[in-house]
Amino acid sequence: MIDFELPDQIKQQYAMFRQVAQASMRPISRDLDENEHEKPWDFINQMWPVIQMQEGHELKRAEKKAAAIAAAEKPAKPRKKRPSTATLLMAHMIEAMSWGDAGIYLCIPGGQLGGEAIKAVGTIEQKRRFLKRFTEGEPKWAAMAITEPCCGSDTANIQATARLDEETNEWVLNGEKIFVTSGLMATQESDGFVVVWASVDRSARRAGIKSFVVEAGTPGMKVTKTEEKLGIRASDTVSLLFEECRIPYDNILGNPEVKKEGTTKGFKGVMKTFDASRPLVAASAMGIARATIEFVKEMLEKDGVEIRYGLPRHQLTGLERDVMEMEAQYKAAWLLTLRAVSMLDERRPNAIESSMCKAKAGMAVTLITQKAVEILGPLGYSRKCLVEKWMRDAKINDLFEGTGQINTLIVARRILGFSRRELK
Amino acid sequence: MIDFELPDQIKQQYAMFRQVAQASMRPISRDLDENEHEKPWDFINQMWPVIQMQEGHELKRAEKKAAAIAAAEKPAKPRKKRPSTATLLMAHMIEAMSWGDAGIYLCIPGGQLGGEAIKAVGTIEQKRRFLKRFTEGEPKWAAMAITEPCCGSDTANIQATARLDEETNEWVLNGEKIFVTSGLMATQESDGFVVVWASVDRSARRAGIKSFVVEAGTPGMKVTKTEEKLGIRASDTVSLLFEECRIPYDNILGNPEVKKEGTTKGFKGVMKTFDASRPLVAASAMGIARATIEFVKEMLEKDGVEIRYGLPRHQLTGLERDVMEMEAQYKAAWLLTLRAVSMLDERRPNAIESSMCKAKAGMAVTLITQKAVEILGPLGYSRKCLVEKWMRDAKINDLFEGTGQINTLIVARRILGFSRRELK
Amino acid sequence: MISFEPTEEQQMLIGAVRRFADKEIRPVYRDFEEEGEIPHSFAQKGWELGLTAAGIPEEYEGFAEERSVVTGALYAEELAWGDLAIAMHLLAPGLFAYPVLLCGTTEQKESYLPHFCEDEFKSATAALIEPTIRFDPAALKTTAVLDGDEYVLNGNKMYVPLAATADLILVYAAEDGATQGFLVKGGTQGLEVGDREKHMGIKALATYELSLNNCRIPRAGKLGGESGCDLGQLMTLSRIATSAMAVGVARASYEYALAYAKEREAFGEPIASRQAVAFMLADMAVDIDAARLMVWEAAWRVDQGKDAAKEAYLAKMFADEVVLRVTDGGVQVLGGYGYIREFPVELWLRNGRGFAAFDGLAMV
Amino acid sequence: MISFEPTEEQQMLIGAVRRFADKEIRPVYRDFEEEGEIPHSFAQKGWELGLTAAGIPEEYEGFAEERSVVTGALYAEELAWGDLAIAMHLLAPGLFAYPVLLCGTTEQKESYLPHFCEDEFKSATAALIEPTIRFDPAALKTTAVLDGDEYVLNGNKMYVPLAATADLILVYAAEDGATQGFLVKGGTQGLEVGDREKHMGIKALATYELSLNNCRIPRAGKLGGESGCDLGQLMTLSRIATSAMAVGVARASYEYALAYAKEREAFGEPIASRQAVAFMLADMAVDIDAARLMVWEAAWRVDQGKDAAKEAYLAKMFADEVVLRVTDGGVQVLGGYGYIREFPVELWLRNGRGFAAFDGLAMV
Repeated sequence: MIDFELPDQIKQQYAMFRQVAQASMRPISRDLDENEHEKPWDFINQMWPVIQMQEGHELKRAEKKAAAIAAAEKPAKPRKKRPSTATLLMAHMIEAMSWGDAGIYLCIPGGQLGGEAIKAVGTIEQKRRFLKRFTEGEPKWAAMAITEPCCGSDTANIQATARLDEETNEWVLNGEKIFVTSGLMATQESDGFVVVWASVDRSARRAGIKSFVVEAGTPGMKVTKTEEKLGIRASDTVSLLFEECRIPYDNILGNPEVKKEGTTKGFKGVMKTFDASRPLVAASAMGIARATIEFVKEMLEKDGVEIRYGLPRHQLTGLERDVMEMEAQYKAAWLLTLRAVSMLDERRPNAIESSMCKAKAGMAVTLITQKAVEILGPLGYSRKCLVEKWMRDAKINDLFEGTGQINTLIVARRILGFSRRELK
Repeated sequence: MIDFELPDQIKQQYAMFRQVAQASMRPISRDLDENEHEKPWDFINQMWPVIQMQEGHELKRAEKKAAAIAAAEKPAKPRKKRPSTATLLMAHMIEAMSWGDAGIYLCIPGGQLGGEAIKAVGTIEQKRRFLKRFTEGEPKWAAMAITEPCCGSDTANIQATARLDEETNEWVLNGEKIFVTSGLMATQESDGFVVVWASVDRSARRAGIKSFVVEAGTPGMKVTKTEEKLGIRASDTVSLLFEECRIPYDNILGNPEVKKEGTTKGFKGVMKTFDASRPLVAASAMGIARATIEFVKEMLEKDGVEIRYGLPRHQLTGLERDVMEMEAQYKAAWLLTLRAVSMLDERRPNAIESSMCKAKAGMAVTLITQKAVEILGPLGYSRKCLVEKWMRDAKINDLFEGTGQINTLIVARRILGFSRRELK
Repeated sequence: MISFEPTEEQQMLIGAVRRFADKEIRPVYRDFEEEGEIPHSFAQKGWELGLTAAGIPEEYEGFAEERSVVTGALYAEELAWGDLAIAMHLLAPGLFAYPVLLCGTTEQKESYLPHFCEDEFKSATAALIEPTIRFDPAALKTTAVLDGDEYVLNGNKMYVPLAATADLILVYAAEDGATQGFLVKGGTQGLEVGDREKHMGIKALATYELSLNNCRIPRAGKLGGESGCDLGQLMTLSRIATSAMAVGVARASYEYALAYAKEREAFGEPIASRQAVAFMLADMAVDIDAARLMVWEAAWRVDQGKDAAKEAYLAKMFADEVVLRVTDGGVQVLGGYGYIREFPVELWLRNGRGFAAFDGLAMV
Repeated sequence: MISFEPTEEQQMLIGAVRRFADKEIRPVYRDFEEEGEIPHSFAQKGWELGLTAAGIPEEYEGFAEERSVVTGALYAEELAWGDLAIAMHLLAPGLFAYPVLLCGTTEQKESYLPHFCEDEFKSATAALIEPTIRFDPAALKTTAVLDGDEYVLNGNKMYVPLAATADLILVYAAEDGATQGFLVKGGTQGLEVGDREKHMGIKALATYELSLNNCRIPRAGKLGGESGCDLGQLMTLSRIATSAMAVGVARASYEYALAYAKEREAFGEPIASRQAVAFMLADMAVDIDAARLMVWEAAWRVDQGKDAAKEAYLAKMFADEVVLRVTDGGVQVLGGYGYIREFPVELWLRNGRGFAAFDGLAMV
């Protein structure tokens, strides 16, 4: 049945997340924007136990499942037919945190994208080895290193290499990665790790691309640059250089075998993680969008401006139309996001819906935040309010995990049933 | 000096055109829309003497120039340095006529695009032979046949052929043309002619394409279809079929020689006529746009709505913003059009400016007329007002002489300095 | 629990309506459009889908176990995908029936609703719009004045679908400045059906001017009796219905343009292989899906008994824009062919532009 | 006679300003932005272009044979192409000088204008904007009350460029509800320069809060004397100046993105070979040209003595949109690189967004 009711449990947790966002993120938001390379340590330490619990819980489940398989049983089927709500909860968590501060949200320790990759394709040994750290000790981070200077969206053209040294049974990584979110925290400031995409056989193109786990402090890996950015300044974005960086053979994720040229199944598997992560990026965008709309409406209300829904369009003021347009765009993007998220929970393929919501959310939050600065005028442009910051933070959503253009391209290919060759 | 003052002479003529439009076009506008295949004969007969005078004047000038050349003199240099204002006048004439009715404007007899082609590259003999008819007798039309069913914008791929029969020294045309504006009037309802693009050597691609004059009533040419259209219904748009259609050798325009593959200079020459005609299409769009804006403002004024320029944006009503947006779009497109037109008069290359104004004008008039229907609501949608008709008429401007997309593509190639191969 | 899947029952209904749209409407709609008429026999065929009765509870002889606006939105999209004029014709009886169902007194419900559950097409309609720019349903110029035991109606209406054949017309008029509905029988003295109207689009739908000259109806004919009706709630339902139809029209144009762009070649490859065209299609797809979800959410809120005024309003605002952009894009994708009436996209553009031009012409 | 060619004289001036923008501004603007300061020596170098004096007639020691707003629009675009903050800094003295020139009494002109024609940078400015959302220059909260032979000014201002160093400040205040200008010397008692402000963009430009607490100035300090000033005319000039600067900022971003898109390769060819990118660039080019022509027309009307209020207003409305769309597009073309401060496009987006957020911060 078509239904827009959030489960009560998520409602409650969402309310809690919002409280955290209000109490622990908003008050430090401006400060961390002005002091680009500082970290919100209080907030990190506050969140760490929560993350530890979550990660511990997930690891236990993975162990149980592995044990069942080892005992030659099938993994216990979920008892209820009810689909999972894990992604739905995650999306709401991210939305609430980004409502607080999208940059600080990205500082939350834990596995993040790097961890997701291991959870998705890692063996139980790998899960133990890499994920246990998130259940104990000091806060730790993981990161994902994909993009290279040569090629933004052209991931098939990755030039970093992983050579197998058969003598030592080690992979030797060489190459440069850019735009690694939390790369500093993952590789230098904590005992984390980074998942690196590299090619074991460049002649095989897409099929040769594998991912590897590189632990913090591994010799041969270094942070060469920390970017200064337009927004989300609390989060670090770094360049990583790999020079004869040696890692154990078992740090490769998934099948090490290179399928022959033309079959890109392995690569497609990797791309699938984007189908899962794009709606979450969209959810982050929506958090910023909602923060902005709420603030604008509050300011206008204080100034005596009422937004009158239901009037004939010709009776609306320009400001009313602006606010309604912001709300409609917000609603459109959020519902598309919920749809992509719920398909993930239902384990239905959502490649098209995932790119749709990402493209729409990036566009919507850009429009909403830019319009907000205009509406609030001189105050909107001033660093006294957070609106100008939200406009800067928001823009990342139209750029990372595929620009709006790339996501539109993916949607286009899917609705047309066209290959990359047919629609470049 | 940067100057926006229209010469007095054009101002006067423009005022006259507007009067004609008001008195002779507006009253029959709705009728000719409702009765699609009828022609505005009173209007045609009213305009015919004006056209005869103009065409006679131009032919005389051509004769003079030819005589001077024949006498081995150089053609007399224009005595004054002042650039011509012929195109500027033409653009204002078209704007005023289209303000009256864009469909009826297209019914005006005379050489139109077909005549322009002959004026641009025809020999003096050809001019005499083909253009004299526009100075005498009954109203006559000329048309231009380029597009084919196979290939809309892909003019290089034209499949119609012209074969030289060396025995009879005749060209033999075969092929089908669609979207021929005034094709019915030019080939069937008057002693006019049509200029047909056909290939003398399909292997030579662009270089093989030549244009040929086919007189009305030539055996082997027939009108196979008269389109029923969204708008500009007073103007006929037909399909022409050429089956072993024989025309004299001398009916070829320009050099009959096929330059070798790769040199497309001849073709480029042909494409240049578009640089001249696009700003005039833009001018027609602007006439519709102005009609629409004037009508909307008048209706709003009657209804007590004032448009207050100069207020802070947050104080404007939604309707005020709508009207101002319409006006700004109009102004933007019109100034771009004037620029392209004035470059033509100054004989400066205007390929980029010409496509710019066409793309912008098509987009602007679409936006303006569609918005007008919305603003006027139920009345705007009713066939009691002309606004809904203007919206339908307007759309042609975003489609013919290159869709908005094609014109944008041309602008893109020009600003990037990219060939067709580099930017498909 | 959040879900985007219609129930099985709804899927069956959509399936049936979609088949009707595809097999029955699509073969004839262009002829109806050019002829400006929908034959009674066709309307009867559509009536047999039972869409109006599907929204009327069993106690009034309908077959709604539980009335659902979501269901209404679902079939409105499908019908409009087939053709907007036909959809509006088939749904016109709902313009009378649903306000009675929602706001009517028990007597009104009992006396009118069973008619809509009979086998024969019940020609009924409503008269809301008035001939003015800047029309406002909450500030009507048509007036209703109580005179003894009768209401006296005066004023001019336009865009009244099926007025010439309607047995029942719900006339909206201002009573003491507030908009109220009045149940008027066709042929009542003082109710004059004027000229058949001519529009840019939906030419197959017969709409009329209507004038009320001291048209008297019994006091009991006021919708909802003494307490009257809730215009806001009715507008919400109207907005949901029209937005759903806007989505249907947009989808029609999008699907046609998509297929065309894959098939039509230029420069040696399908025109869809050009990003300019492909991106236009992708944007259409995203906007259509978003608009549909907004309509669903508003409809779902109504079904849940939640206030849906804002959601329906924003959904309509968004859908009005989407249907225009998409149908305009459909014409652009077809280029010159988009301009000739042999191809359907020009019709969808004309119909698409109607949505923002007026409101209140459908109800689910 | 319609023409789009600047005069030879104008072309020489543009050439000089363009060279200054390219050779002097571009090498340093990003440093100034990050440091939040424009050194006095740099302002002095810019001053030597003589732009302010170029608009002041010879009788007041300037070198304008014929003052031309078109010329002003031309150089404002070039300066802003170099950098918006620097452009606003260099043009700030005009915020004082030009209103005096246009509306001042003979005494005011004679006593103030020659200062702006001297060799040293003359730090002067105007205080118009007030700390409120929905700011309206025609309804100021700052008041001016005549008390004997003095005006008493009270109120709060923000976005006052160079306030801390300005010798002369034109303070706009409401006298009996109408906006008037008041010529205030820096350091006058009751005039308090507040905090240096922090904005999203134009960080190199020093702007300040300003408060007026019973700030008294002689009665003769009212701009234009008894008859006051024409706020509409001043806003028209301001709109022309800011729109011209918007065009300059947009052009900067467009040119950068164009060059980047031709050079940067992805999937084996320049990204500009993709229609999605190429069309974005083409639209930018069209919009920038259109905006410029609209600015020119408004400026030309002023020079011709025609009313230009509507033209300037529409030009600004259009340019505000264009500069946002273009600078946002610039970031999109660069993708991830667009987000990092090593590349200039993010700065242009921040600056670009400022135009619609406020008005009245420049004058030509």
